[in-house]
Amino acid sequence: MTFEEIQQRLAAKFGERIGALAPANKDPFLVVPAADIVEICRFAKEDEALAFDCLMNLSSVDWPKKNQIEVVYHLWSYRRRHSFILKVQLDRAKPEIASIESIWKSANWLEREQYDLMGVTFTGHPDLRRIMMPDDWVGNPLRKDYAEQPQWHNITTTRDNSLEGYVRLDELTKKAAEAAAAAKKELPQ
Amino acid sequence: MQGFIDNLIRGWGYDPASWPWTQFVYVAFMGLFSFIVINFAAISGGIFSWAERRIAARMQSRVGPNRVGPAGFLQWIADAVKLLFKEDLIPAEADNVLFRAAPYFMMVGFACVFVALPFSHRLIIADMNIGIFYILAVTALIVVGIIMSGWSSNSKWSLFGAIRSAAQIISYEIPAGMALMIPVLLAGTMSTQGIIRAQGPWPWQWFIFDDPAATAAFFIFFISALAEGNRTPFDLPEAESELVSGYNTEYSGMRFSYFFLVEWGNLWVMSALAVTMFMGGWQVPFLPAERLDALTGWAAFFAEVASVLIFALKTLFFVFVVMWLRWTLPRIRVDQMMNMCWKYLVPASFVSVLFVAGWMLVVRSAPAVGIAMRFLLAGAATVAVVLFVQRVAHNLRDTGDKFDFTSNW
Amino acid sequence: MAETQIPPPQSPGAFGAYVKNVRDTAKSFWEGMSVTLSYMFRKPITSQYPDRMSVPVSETIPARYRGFLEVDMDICTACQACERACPISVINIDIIKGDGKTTPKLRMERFDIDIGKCMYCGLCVEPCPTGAIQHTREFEGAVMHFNNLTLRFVPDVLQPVVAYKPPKGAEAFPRQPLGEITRKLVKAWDAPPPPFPSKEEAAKADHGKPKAAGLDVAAMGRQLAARALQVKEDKPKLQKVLEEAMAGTDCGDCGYPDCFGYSNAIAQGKDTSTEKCAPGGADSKAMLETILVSLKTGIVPGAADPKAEAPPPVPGAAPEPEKPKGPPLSQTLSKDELYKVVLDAMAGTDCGDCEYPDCDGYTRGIVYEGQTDLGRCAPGGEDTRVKLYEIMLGTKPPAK
Amino acid sequence: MSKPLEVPTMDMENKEVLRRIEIGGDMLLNMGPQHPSTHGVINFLVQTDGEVMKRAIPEVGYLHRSLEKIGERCTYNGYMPYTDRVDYIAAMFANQGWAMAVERLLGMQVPRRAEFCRVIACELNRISSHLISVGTMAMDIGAVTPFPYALREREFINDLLEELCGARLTYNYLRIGGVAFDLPSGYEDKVSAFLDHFEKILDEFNRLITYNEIFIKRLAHLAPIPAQMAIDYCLVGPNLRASGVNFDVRKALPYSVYPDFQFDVPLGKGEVGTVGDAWDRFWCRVEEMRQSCRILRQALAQLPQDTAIMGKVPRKIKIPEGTEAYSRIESARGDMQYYVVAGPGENAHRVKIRTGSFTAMGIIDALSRGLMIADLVALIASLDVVAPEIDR
Repeated sequence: MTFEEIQQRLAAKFGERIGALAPANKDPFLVVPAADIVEICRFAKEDEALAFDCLMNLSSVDWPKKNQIEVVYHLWSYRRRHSFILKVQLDRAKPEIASIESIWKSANWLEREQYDLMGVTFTGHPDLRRIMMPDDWVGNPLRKDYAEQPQWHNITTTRDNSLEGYVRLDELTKKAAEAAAAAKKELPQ
Repeated sequence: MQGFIDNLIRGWGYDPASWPWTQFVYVAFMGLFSFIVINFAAISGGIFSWAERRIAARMQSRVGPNRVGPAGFLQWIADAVKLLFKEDLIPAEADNVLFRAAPYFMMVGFACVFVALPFSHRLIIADMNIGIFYILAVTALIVVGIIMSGWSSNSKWSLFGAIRSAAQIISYEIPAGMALMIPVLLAGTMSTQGIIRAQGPWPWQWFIFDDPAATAAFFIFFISALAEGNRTPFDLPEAESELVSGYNTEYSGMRFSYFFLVEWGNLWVMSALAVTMFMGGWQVPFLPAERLDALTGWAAFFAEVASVLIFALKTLFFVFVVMWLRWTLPRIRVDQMMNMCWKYLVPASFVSVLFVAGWMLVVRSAPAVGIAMRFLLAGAATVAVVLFVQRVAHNLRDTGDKFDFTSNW
Repeated sequence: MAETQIPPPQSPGAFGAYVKNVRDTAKSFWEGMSVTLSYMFRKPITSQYPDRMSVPVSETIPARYRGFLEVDMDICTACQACERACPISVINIDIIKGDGKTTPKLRMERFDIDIGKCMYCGLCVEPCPTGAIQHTREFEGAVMHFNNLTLRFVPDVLQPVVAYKPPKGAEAFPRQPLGEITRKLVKAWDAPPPPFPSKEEAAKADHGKPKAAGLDVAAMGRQLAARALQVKEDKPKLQKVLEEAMAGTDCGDCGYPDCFGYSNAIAQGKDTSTEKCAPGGADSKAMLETILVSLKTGIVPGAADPKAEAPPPVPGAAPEPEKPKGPPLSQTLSKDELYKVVLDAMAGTDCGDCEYPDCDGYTRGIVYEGQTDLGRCAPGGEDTRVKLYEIMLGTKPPAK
Repeated sequence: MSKPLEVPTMDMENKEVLRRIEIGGDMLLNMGPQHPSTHGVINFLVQTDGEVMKRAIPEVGYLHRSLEKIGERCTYNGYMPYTDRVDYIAAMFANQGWAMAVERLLGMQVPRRAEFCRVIACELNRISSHLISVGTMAMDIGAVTPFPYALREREFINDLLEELCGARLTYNYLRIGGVAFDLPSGYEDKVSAFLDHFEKILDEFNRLITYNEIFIKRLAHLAPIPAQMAIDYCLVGPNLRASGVNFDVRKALPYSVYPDFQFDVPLGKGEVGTVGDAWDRFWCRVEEMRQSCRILRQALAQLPQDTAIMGKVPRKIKIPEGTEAYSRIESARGDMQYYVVAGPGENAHRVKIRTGSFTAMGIIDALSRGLMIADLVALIASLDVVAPEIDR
């Protein structure tokens, strides 16, 4: 089924809560309200015509200008061989959305990764823990305004760049050369 | 050996029975022979470790150690010296006493076997009339050493290795024991020399080709010996990919070299036992045992050298086969190992013992059947070998490579 | 989930399964063992590097192998295209600008490549106009100290290397055979580390990238403008003067094959943008603008009458005096002259960032279609925005 | 489902907590992060009762370099060497995924010869990646010899790719809009010579290990994954096809010049055990190597002669902010997907790379109930999980 047909089928079922199909110059996507994401996904999976039996990808994009975090669901159907993109816009200060782990098992790790890297909390997730960073890490790395902590358990996160070392070394040699030249100039009077 | 010492004492003009110093001479000679045998065990262990690395490399299309000494032959000395100089770590929470004692238990278990193992027609430390019984009993000591090392290292992984190895060695003692009963039945004696004397120099006179059950017994014994030596496909205790190195993970330095020595020394023990029992040991062609005894002077010396060479060649062939198996087969899982022992090897060994007993009655009444069966089995074996050599040649040509045994050593 | 998933054990009761198992095992062992034994009689694949090699290892390495980087300083035009292309900024080049008379126009004080951090991706070799930077086939560079892993292609910081001026239209550039320079530079494995001063010591010696001495941008700009006025009609001579204001590295970043192309386009009036010379940076942009303004207005700015037509604000230069409040150019000039000035104010990189296919489209949008958003030229950035507001509305742009 | 195991927090100071945990007589084992058979730096918290495991919880993140954050700092062409590091065993596919994503953003066409160069490089890389996976799996089961054989063949491929693009592991061969170098002269016969030799080696490999009885006994019926569970956990690539799902991105959503080649997709048939068990995954990878040889032969035969290897790409690639593109390719470890949102100026706003190993790790926890420790090692090897791809 093409993107439009899928959108119409969803609109028929959910009425006004489904927005129009927004073209993103390549793959059109559908913005859905955060509240009934679980309902829409369950329908997308169980409905015969849609049959989205696989959550291919779950990522989140941080828009500081729009003060939003977009959670993007890429669905794929092995039976119908068609894909679809759902987007949910969450407030950037406290991004919170229901977990769809009960519908697709692959969401378990994908949601944990977004919780860890972007700070989106998925309520109802069976095992919401950090996946990439150590458990006591501060901050969410993929946010645009993320500043890395200087050290973690006194392991420094920065390393002295040897190129700067050479710059400093050259300064000293130049200073020394100028001093020598200046000294030679006064000597002959 | 005792007869040899008594003649020596008589040579000095004393009567061994009444001379008060006889016991001390016995102890002195015992010390001397044990020194010789343990050195032989250590050196053969070291050389086998070098040989195995070279053979494994060649089989994996690589080169292996070839820099220390000619063709890397002194590599094992370098390793031994390195192990001596390495720091001898003992983990903080290890059980000190057991941790230190474990390697010595293994060494004892391994070294005692050499007492009853023949090297040639005359060269044997003690030709006891309970030879096989003694060997089986003594190998059980190695299990004690392994469990001790695994438990005392106080690490979960070592414990895994130790328990697996204990289960494996104890359960494979039974098929090994039963399989060794068959040569004892055929030869009528448990003394290793006696068993060899009961066989002849030519293949069809060996016990392996005496009857189908004996051949089966040989394979059962060989598989069980692999399991007891923790060799592939039974190297579960130190399964690199799971337990890293099982019971000897925490050991280093001199203590580790004992484990290292026992593992590779065991190759000689295993192969020597198989050759003694089933492959006719040191029997020299055209020279049956009686004529060998009668020889004196230089003839006796050369006959002796010949018998040592034959015994060593047969044993080294089996050592090569054990190494070859290690670099071909994958590893069995723990439950499959137990399953194979109790459901395949043990019943097979009982059946074969009964079969041999029945077979001996048949042969006593109609000897021709016995001889026919021997030639039949020997012929079948040679056909199998020829087919195998053809298969190897086919494999060689199939991937477009050429026969090349000389370059890139 | 099934609680225990241990595979169902074969029922040995069925004698057939028992025999089949044994037969399968024997057959598969037979196959496997024959394969491994056949390898005993084949030549092992290992080539015993480093000493028992039939042919020296450098011959066995293919031509495109990406080993240590090497810069042949004789043909390096100091255009820093490689430094900009490197994703992890492993190349560090310091340029000293001269006025072309007393001191050479372009000298390199430092050209360091940290091969300890370099990932040998080859992105720096592609943009180099003269192929000075290449991957050699050297890979044996073990050293004891991490800081020894920096190749310094300018041997002594006190004798900067003069940048190479490629002859016009030259295709091949003579270079030393590949690998020689790097092999000399890679230190012995046990060389002592360089005596790096610590950050505090350097701070005392007021460390920081020194302002390039020896070149007064405004003065040189006026000189070139004066010379440009004399040769206003003679296009080739004008082109020569314009080229002097550029970095002269033929790096191609301006979209033209070399500096001649860019300066000729300006001389013929085809291209009015002054920012395309990336290596020249702010200096060459300021000089080109003073020349263009003087060509348009006929007088060298600031030479005779400082107040008459102050040069447009040069970023980084001293804050220029307040412009007299004349009507903005958009009312005074005709549409196509305005078109030229507005296009001239843009970055001219045809990047399409402003949602117009290229700069020409954006300019036509502003001049003819009344496009009001003047802040779209991303590469031009702040100073283009200032100029556009200047030209169209004559006011200062609101803060971003 | 047993009560979810409360995982002790990883507070470094109080290491005692981790070691002394006894859960109802079970033993808590830390398998990794330095462990010979976890294929890179992964840690498994294994709750075992003797040999049989109750549960194995994977802990990842030891190799997390945050490549997605670096994507937001680099220019489009500058990010290409980083995509090599996403999965350094099959680096060419990561390059292709990134190149296709940005080409979709630019909406540009890649010249035909460049597509052929890409397919040849990718299929060679697929064979070398499968060789490592197959070799390490055999070694994890205990057979050490197949591993050096696999590595020897991989060395030939490394030499071919080194001749093509100058590097043996992290190629950085593709560029946005084409490829960096054309095929060197005489390259076609070198590749076909390798292919002839390699197909015979494959048969020998099967004789040595694939049909070895112990190997079969160790892998048959091991952690069979039904098709529906595989789809639900979003397994991809050989892991999915071994469970019988006929889906290969090269066939289902054809990209590049794959429609011009005939090759079939090996599916798990449960030859020695149940469909979708570890042996099937192993067999699928061996067969896929054979199919890659077929593709390579056809690619060499139909190689176009025109010399254009690079489409028309502006020197500084700038894509209007907010446009996004999604590209899917069939990497050696399955369906690798790039989701790229363009940012202002020369770099992307967000890069999300979804790799096969990441979701394969998700299934290990569910599959590991009741297996033995030796089986967990075999299961990890059969899923062909690689640490850099999980953590990115």
